[in-house]
Amino acid sequence: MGKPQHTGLTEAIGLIHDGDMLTFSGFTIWRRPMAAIYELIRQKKKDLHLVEVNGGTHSDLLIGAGCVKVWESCWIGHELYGKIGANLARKAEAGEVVIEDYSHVQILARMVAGSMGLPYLPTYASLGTDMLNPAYDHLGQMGLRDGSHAKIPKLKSQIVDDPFYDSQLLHVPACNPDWCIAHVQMVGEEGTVRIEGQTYSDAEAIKASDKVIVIAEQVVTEEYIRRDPTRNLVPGHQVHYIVELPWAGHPTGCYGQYETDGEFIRDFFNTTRTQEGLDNWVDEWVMGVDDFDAYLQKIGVQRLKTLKANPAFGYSTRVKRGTRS
Amino acid sequence: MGKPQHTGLTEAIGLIHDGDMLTFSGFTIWRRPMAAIYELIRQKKKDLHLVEVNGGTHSDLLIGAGCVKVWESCWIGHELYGKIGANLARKAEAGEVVIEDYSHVQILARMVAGSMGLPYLPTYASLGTDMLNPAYDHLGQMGLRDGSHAKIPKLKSQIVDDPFYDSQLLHVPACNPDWCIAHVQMVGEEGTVRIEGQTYSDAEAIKASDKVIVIAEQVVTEEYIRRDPTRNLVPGHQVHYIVELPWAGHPTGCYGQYETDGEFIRDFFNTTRTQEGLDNWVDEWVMGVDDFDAYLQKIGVQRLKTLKANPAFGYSTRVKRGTRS
Amino acid sequence: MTRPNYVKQGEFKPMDLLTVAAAREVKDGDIVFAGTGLPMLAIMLAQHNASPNAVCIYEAGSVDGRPISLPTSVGDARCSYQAAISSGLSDVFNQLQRGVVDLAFLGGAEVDRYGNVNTTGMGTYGMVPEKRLTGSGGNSDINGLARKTVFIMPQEKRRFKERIDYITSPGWRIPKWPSGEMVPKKEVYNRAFRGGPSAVISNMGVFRFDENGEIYLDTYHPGTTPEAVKEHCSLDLNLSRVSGETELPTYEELELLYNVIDPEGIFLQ
Amino acid sequence: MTRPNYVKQGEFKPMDLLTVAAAREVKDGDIVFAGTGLPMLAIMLAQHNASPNAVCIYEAGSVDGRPISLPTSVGDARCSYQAAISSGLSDVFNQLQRGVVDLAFLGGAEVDRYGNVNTTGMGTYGMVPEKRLTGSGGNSDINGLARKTVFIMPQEKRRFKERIDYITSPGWRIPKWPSGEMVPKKEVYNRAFRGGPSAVISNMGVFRFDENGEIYLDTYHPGTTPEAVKEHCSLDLNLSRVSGETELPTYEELELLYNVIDPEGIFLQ
Repeated sequence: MGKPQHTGLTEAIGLIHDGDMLTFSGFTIWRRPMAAIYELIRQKKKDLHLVEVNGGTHSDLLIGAGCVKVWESCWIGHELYGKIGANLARKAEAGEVVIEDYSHVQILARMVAGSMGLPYLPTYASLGTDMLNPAYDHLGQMGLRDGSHAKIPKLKSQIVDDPFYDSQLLHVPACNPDWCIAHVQMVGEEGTVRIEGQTYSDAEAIKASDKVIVIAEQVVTEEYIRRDPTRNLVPGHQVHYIVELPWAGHPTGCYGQYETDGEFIRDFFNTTRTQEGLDNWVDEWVMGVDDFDAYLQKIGVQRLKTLKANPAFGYSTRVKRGTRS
Repeated sequence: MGKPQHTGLTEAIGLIHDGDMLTFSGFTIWRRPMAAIYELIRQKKKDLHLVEVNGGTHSDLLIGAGCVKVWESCWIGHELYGKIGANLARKAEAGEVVIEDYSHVQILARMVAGSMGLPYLPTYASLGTDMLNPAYDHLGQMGLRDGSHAKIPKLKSQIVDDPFYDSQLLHVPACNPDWCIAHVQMVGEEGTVRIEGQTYSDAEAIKASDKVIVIAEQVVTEEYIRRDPTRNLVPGHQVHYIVELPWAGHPTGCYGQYETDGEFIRDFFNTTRTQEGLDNWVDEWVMGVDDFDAYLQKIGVQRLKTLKANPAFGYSTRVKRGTRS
Repeated sequence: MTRPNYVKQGEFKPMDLLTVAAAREVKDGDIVFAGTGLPMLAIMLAQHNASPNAVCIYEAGSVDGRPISLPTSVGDARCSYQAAISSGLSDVFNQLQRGVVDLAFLGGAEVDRYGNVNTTGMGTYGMVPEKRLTGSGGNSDINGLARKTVFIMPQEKRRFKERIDYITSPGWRIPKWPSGEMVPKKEVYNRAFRGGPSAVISNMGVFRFDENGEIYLDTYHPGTTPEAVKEHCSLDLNLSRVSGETELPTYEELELLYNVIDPEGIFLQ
Repeated sequence: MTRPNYVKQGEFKPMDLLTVAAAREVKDGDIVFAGTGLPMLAIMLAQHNASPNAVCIYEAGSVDGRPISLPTSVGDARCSYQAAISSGLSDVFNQLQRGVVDLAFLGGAEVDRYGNVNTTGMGTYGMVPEKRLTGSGGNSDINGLARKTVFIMPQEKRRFKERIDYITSPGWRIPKWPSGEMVPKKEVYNRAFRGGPSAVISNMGVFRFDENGEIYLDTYHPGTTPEAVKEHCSLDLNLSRVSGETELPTYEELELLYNVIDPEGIFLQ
């Protein structure tokens, strides 16, 4: 294997094909690769198959913009700033996007299995729920579980007996996406990845995926990032493309770098509940700007200053969050 | 659950019963809870059942001293300082200790499954080897796999079919030892554990075990250890007893604290290849000293000074290791 | 010990009572797994009050954080402040499955007689759902594997139902797949069975579950009646075990909630 | 490019040639999983010489360390120096099983015609073994799941056998359990099959495996003959593919080994 390649966002996203299976870094509205989402929309990708440990603003937007055919996950929403993923709901209710439901632990176990090179993982999580109802095996109903799709397992899940300690539990199939697009705080020149704060399910998403695009706030020397190797998460041989792009998680938050832009997300949620609203939003914030730099310019320096994290805490102390502050 | 209890080594080891299943921190000749091994011998424990990801000087000594009935693991030796575990070999060849062989990944997977609350884990590791030969299922041959022993699974392992991606692989049973005895660099007053350098399989060993004794070079305030929670490995609610005992890993090494005492281990290896030699060694270094403080006094300050790690590197720069240095 | 200094009717909002009632479910030393929102306020109130040794786990990967600024969600940078551990989902979910969690605080859109909860979809579900909600998140996992679970939900007729539209989170009687036969939870969870829903707290009362795993009203909040609570359920609510009125919040508790835990007014407006 | 400056007969020890031959198996950019001892010297020599972009993984949990002081074992504190990652066994073994490892360097006590290796016990094995060795360690896992494996072993008649006493580490034909029938490795490893033993390097020669997975002598070290090598095997060694003498070490390689990699004389005495 070679070293990862340093490239630009447009070029990296240009490598992704219609129909590819994608996963992402982050958790709900934290450390999502938003600049990559904008670029996927700008490049008019189609029929993407998302498998993610949980959804958020990034996937709701990508789905709303018509780039996605299948979404396998457990949750979508904007936390405090929007209680459901309204774009996914609208597209699913219109039959334009298919949802395959797993629980949080189940979909995580799928990614863990993928990252470990296993075909499945056992779990006791969410037994006795409708996630296991055969009537809701939607990929099966679409005829996609016939073994002819390399990335789609032949069963959604399976109840099995444990002969070692006499129990019964669930197997969920591994997932190995074509691509993981990860937004991180820091990457070394040779690809060593460091993530600060909570690491969510990023190690698993990166290691499960066949190709990995790391978008970093900062590219640093390897000598620097290796001074404390216990703080690093992924070695360079599990990374394929490196893009340096500060603020590329906006409007989601990035520990130690910037706060979630709650006001921006709330506005997105409120104005994109209809397809027309979503189309207008995309026209303004994605197609209406040339690239991510132009987007940041449109956001404006003042807003970025407010969001910037205080190093003592890892979050911003300047942002107004509640009704009384 | 309550907070972990601060106690002395004698009291902590006094809680362990004959026949209990034990596992340990560390890797071969690194960060082994040696003071606890000496105390187990001093307290004349019998019929212990060891399940460990790998063995080393600590388990070879404990086995030689007659405390162990079953050893489930993958490897034993003293690295550069003694090429086999001569005490285990002698005891096994005499039919006094039973070995149950797994490969490194298999025995690790057993501990991982235990730490995850699962009854087993799949793996592709070491398929097609004599570790899976039914003739070498020694616990089965002893009649211990009849389901009446809570800690002993009904099968040593099982080959299974994968229906998701059409493959075939192995299931190995979880392991949940009664006790993990872990030697670490630092623990907070409320039990938050930090391990520096390589963490080996310590997180898994600790989390798989029902009760955990943490022996630390240093007990520090929780406020201090929590300034950087990304560097901590185990929370206090997974720890039950805390013993502060500097140098308690000697003669094994402890990253950032002290070097492996290779000369001491080589001497142990050379002088304990016979039972008489082992008995004499135990008389001198275990029974012949009142406690670990007396042992350290016998080792002497000069030797400890030489072994002490240089903070720039995490290891000692004063120790003579080779034939030319 | 001095007598609790209870607030009077009209001096608190429904949300305050709900949060305080939830906090009182925490025993000192409990390992608590909490979701975003009111569950966060409840565990933090318990820690600031009667249960200082309770430990809080958030599913994004923090353990026992001691935030000085209220997180808006479990992925928030604030969760790591003075935490014992800041890691990821695998670490905390493995602890859950290993059996360390005593109590979970969760929310839901619908609940049935056996404490099954729906957060996935309303109406007909399937390839083309009638009305899609957020999905399970960790609700079903945490509820399934903790010793006790407390659900916090608004009291509405359409939410307390005999039969919910989708079983997202497992109650005391659940489908055993692949057949789907409804059986006691213990039969499905076997070796990993540790308990189940312990209470549902709404803005009108506190519900618990009997030896058959069936819901009943335990206490009704001051200002309402058991009959009024029953009218806000479409399930046939058992009122035979009502033990009295829900204990009011104290001035100290409201002080903690409004001035210490959520001074910015993020969840408490 | 200048012609390599080879040392002359008598100017090197058997161990030097063995280490140099092993190092030459590394392609630049290979992800290499190495055990303690000679394997460490071989991968470090490759990195200092023709394969500066090779990455070394040690099973105790370090990735791509750049030690300035030679580790005595893979658990050594020195392994973490300027490493990309210092973690634990789970992390690196998961990478192995995921398929990132191109090449493994391992040792062994016995090897058979198909590259099966024994590190567990000599003589009769069972409840009471005749002669117990160290056990598998990660040898069997790493060998089973890497694309290519190079074994480094002393050349002795009792070590190169038709049938070894215990199959610790899987070669090209291995038992398919539970029946134990000997079949090609691919049938057992199926989806995780990536290759197998690629070479055995002893102090007398370099052995490789043919399309049937059977061992043959590729090169013999200067100073010996194919026939002499065959006499040091108790298996019927195939000499029909001998390609010539093993390439000698260069002065530069010995300089690196003795003055840069192991100046203390830990493994090279």
